[in-house]
Amino acid sequence: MSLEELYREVILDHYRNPRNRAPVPNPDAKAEGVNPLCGDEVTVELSFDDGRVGAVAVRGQGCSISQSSGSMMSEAIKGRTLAEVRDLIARFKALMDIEGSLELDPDRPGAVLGDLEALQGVKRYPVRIKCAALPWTTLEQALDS
Amino acid sequence: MSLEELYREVILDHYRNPRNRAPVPNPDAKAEGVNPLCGDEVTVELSFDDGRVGAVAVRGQGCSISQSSGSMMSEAIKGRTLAEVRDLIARFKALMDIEGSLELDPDRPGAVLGDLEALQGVKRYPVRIKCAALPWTTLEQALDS
Amino acid sequence: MNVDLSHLRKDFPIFERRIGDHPNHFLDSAASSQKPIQVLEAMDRFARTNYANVHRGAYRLSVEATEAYEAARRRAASFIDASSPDEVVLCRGATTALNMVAHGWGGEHLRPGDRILLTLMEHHANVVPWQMVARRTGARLDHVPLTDEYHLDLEALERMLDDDVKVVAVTGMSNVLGTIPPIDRVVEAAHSVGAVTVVDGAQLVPHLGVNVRTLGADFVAFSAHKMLGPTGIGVLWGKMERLEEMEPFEGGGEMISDVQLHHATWAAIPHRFEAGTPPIIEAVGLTAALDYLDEVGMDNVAAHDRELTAYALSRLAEIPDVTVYGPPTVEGRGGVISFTLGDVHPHDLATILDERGVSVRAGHHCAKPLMRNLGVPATARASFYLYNTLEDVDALVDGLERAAALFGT
Amino acid sequence: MNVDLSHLRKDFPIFERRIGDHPNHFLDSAASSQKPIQVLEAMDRFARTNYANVHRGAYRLSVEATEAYEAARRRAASFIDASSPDEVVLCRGATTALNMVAHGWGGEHLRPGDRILLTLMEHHANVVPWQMVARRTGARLDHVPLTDEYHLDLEALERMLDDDVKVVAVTGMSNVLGTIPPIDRVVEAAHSVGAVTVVDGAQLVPHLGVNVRTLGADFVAFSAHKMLGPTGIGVLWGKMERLEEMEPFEGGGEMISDVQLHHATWAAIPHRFEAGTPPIIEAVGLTAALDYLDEVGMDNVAAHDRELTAYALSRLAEIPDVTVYGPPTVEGRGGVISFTLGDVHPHDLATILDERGVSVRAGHHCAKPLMRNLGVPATARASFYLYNTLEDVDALVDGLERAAALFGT
Ligand SMILES: Cc1ncc(COP(=O)(O)O)c(C=O)c1O
Ligand SMILES: Cc1ncc(COP(=O)(O)O)c(C=O)c1O
Repeated sequence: MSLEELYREVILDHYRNPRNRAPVPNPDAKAEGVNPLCGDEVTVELSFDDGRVGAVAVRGQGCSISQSSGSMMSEAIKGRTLAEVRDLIARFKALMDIEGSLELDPDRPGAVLGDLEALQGVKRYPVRIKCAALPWTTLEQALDS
Repeated sequence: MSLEELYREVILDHYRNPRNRAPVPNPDAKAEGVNPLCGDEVTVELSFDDGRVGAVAVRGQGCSISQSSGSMMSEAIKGRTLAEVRDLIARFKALMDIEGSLELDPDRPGAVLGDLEALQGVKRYPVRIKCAALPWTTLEQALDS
Repeated sequence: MNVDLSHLRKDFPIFERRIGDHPNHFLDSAASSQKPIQVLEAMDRFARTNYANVHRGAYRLSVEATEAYEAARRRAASFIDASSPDEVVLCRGATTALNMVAHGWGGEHLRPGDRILLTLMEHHANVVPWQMVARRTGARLDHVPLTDEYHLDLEALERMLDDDVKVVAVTGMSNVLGTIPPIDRVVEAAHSVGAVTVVDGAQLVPHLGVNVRTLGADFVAFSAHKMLGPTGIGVLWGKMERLEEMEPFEGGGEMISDVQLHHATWAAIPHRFEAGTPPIIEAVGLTAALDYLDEVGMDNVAAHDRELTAYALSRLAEIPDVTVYGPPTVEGRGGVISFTLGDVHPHDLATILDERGVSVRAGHHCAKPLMRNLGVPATARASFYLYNTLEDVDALVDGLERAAALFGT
Repeated sequence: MNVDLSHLRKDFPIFERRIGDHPNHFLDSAASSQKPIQVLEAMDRFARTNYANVHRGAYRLSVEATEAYEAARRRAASFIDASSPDEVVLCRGATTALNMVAHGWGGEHLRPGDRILLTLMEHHANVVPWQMVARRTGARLDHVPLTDEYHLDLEALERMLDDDVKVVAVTGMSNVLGTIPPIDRVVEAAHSVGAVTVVDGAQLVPHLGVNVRTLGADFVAFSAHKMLGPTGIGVLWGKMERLEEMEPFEGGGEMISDVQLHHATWAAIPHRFEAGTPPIIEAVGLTAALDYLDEVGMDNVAAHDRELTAYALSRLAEIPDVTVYGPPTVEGRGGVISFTLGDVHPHDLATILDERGVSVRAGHHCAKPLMRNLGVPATARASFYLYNTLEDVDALVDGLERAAALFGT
């Protein structure tokens, strides 16, 4: 595993051209997350449409890992049901080997990680896992609130 | 040097039967001293009579060393001139090897330490030197005030 | 002895040192304990191979140091059975921990007319901060008395409790008398009037351990240096809901979430209470000390203390002029024995005992209100820990006999 | 290099460790320095042979420990040329020292309408305590700006001074910019309106030393861990007349002269400010660290810093996308270099550099007001100390080139 594996092109692309930054008017769910250790910030806004994620906005500032993770997350959850979003969060945590990840049922219908798999290079850099996870924990907060 | 040298009979005698404890009415000089490290306390009161120490009181509570030193001091300074008292203080400090002791002129007329020589056993117990010195530093304070 | 811990002594390098011609009979662990090689080596190794400042470091030395520091928090949490490591604030020691509570919680919540209950046997660390806060807030201090046998007078406590009492701050074990008050009953009584309970665990935790969950108190403070650990580190444990009510005592780096020119917001708990560079190397020592204690088993530590105490109480009773200040039996008392010998001043006693390799403390033991109540300006104090033996007690008794002879008591 | 200190590197065990496949290019001494064997061994030896709690011990272990502790005070006093060891308060570190002044002096003497002047480049440790005290007392905070070249704007300072200014609190050297303000002129200006000057010496003292007598300031704070010493100990120096005006921040044992039930009187200075068991083993480490620095010579330390800084500034200028935040030359700046590389986030930089054994810090460096002023949320920061070499700088530059390639800046 090398730095090239960490800083894959897709990550740098999402870092430099983050998707879905436009604010969501009257969001149904919203949360702000900060990584107190490095100061990275992420804001997540969502609105639901017929039980599925309609509009989504992820904005913030921080390293390529936290920001690309947020951008990829915003794409991955669009159009998903709440159950699918929860499933995605669990899958992402499992990818990152985060303690307390759910046991995933491979047969359970759910979203696939897609691009997000590119983040698995982060696992070798434990201090950066929190960066990758920040948008996801913020999303969880938004859903729980 | 043994403990017998430290706890000489004359010291224990002064500890148990301290001299000159009766308060001096309207003292010309007075000071209270505390050894912050052990809590020993000494109060010194003096009145002068014709340039000489008339009445003197030394009271306090603490270990045999501080209390006997005070008691012996009270006897040694009675009837002395101010200069003689200062000389005695210097001699006592020299006996205790206290830093900054005056160079003593052996020909200079002054008081002799007498009984106080019994305290020289204290020198081997550095932490106790402060005990022996407490009445003397309190006396100095009284004279300076 | 039923609990033989004598094999542990070899872990403590200080006992290789002789005091003059005598073995090192160290009997002052209530002031501070000695350190086993396991603790010293853990710190030394860490400083040689993993040291860096913690937090905000993305490089591996700093990640390792942060991990070691946070491991100490988790280790302390498990040692006292806290619900979460977030309830463990690492700080300089018990004194700072108690100041944090008094100023940070008391300073925020006490109002004129509120009452703070202390006991008559508190260490200055659990007295002076409350005096400072009482002065600042207009709250009043009251002191729960002791029984004739030096136990906490629980009935008096109950009589003194009313709705104005907002804080009950009590020692888990007196560093003068050895008295171990029934904290569970104190907590129950205090909570019945809605008072917050603060336990000074400086002596309790090293000698009996503590289970903060079953104890039920709101805050517990203790120091590493009295429990085989290094100087410079200690713990404030608080219930999360109480910590949330507490303001930071110190401001600085690492305790903030944001700092504007005129205003700052606080970091999450517990970081909010840990301004500046924390005791990093010391945290590694704390972990090693708690590992060591758990390896021995706190039950064994307590049983060993108890045996030495029972033996010492019986041997001291043989010396005619000895007066012991503290409960007469090992019931409700720990391994701290304060005493006087006739009219021999405790300082003189300490010097005479030191000549035989016996280290005891002499003075007011930072408990002046208690000393005044006992009517003595000072006592000598022998205290035990897991490395002490019956021989240490024998040496103490021999030394006292010598002192009695010297002074002709 | 003119000042070759490369022979010192062998005194630091951490450099025996490789970072992955690379030598250990530790460039984060501004956060905390590494420790030489002399410091580690002094502490270890003391803990093994002389350890006991200090003060009130009449037995020899305690006398030895007290002597070692007080020797650290005298050593610190001589290192900074204090008029008396009594002006040296040993405490947990710079953060605690600054809190002691802000709360203990400021909290007592500031009134509504009084002004506190800080600079825009202060570390949170010299910001947040003043914010807390300002809120408590009704005093106002103002911030002296910087010039375009990141020096302190002295003219602005002079304009901002008036009779309402009671405190001027300024860093001796910025931990972000490396800026070293002319403290003598700040002090002179502050004293002309009767303001008390507080110098955050956390970076200044380790790198340039300080002579508190010629400096003329009222208070200076610094930490041992940034100057080869252990964590958990630092110094507050204060002019005796200022210390006399200061209230204790913490209450507890050893800081009192007497404790009654409702009232206590304070011990003499400096003990009044040292509640509880102090950092005893750490004090021994502090003495060894100051001995080490004086042996090397603070002039050599400063000259070495300067050379590495000059070299690093010139090498960084070779990399197209690097922006350095701080004075452009070594005039009035020390060995701390903050920078960014194109749009590569400093955290990513730190990770990439770490892969080559180069440790730099990334973030806001506990100086959020400054970062906001600089218009960057974070920078990477390399900082030097006596064990660093030109090779460390080269490794940094190589790593940055690699980062530029990876990110295609
Ligand atoms: C300029 C400055 N002031 C204060 C501090 C705080 O020092 P400490 O964390 O040792 O209390 C630091 C250290 O980060 C610093 O660089
Ligand atoms: C009962 C008690 N409380 C508090 C303290 C203060 O602990 P420290 O000096 O470690 O802050 C002590 C230690 O002397 C103690 O015995």
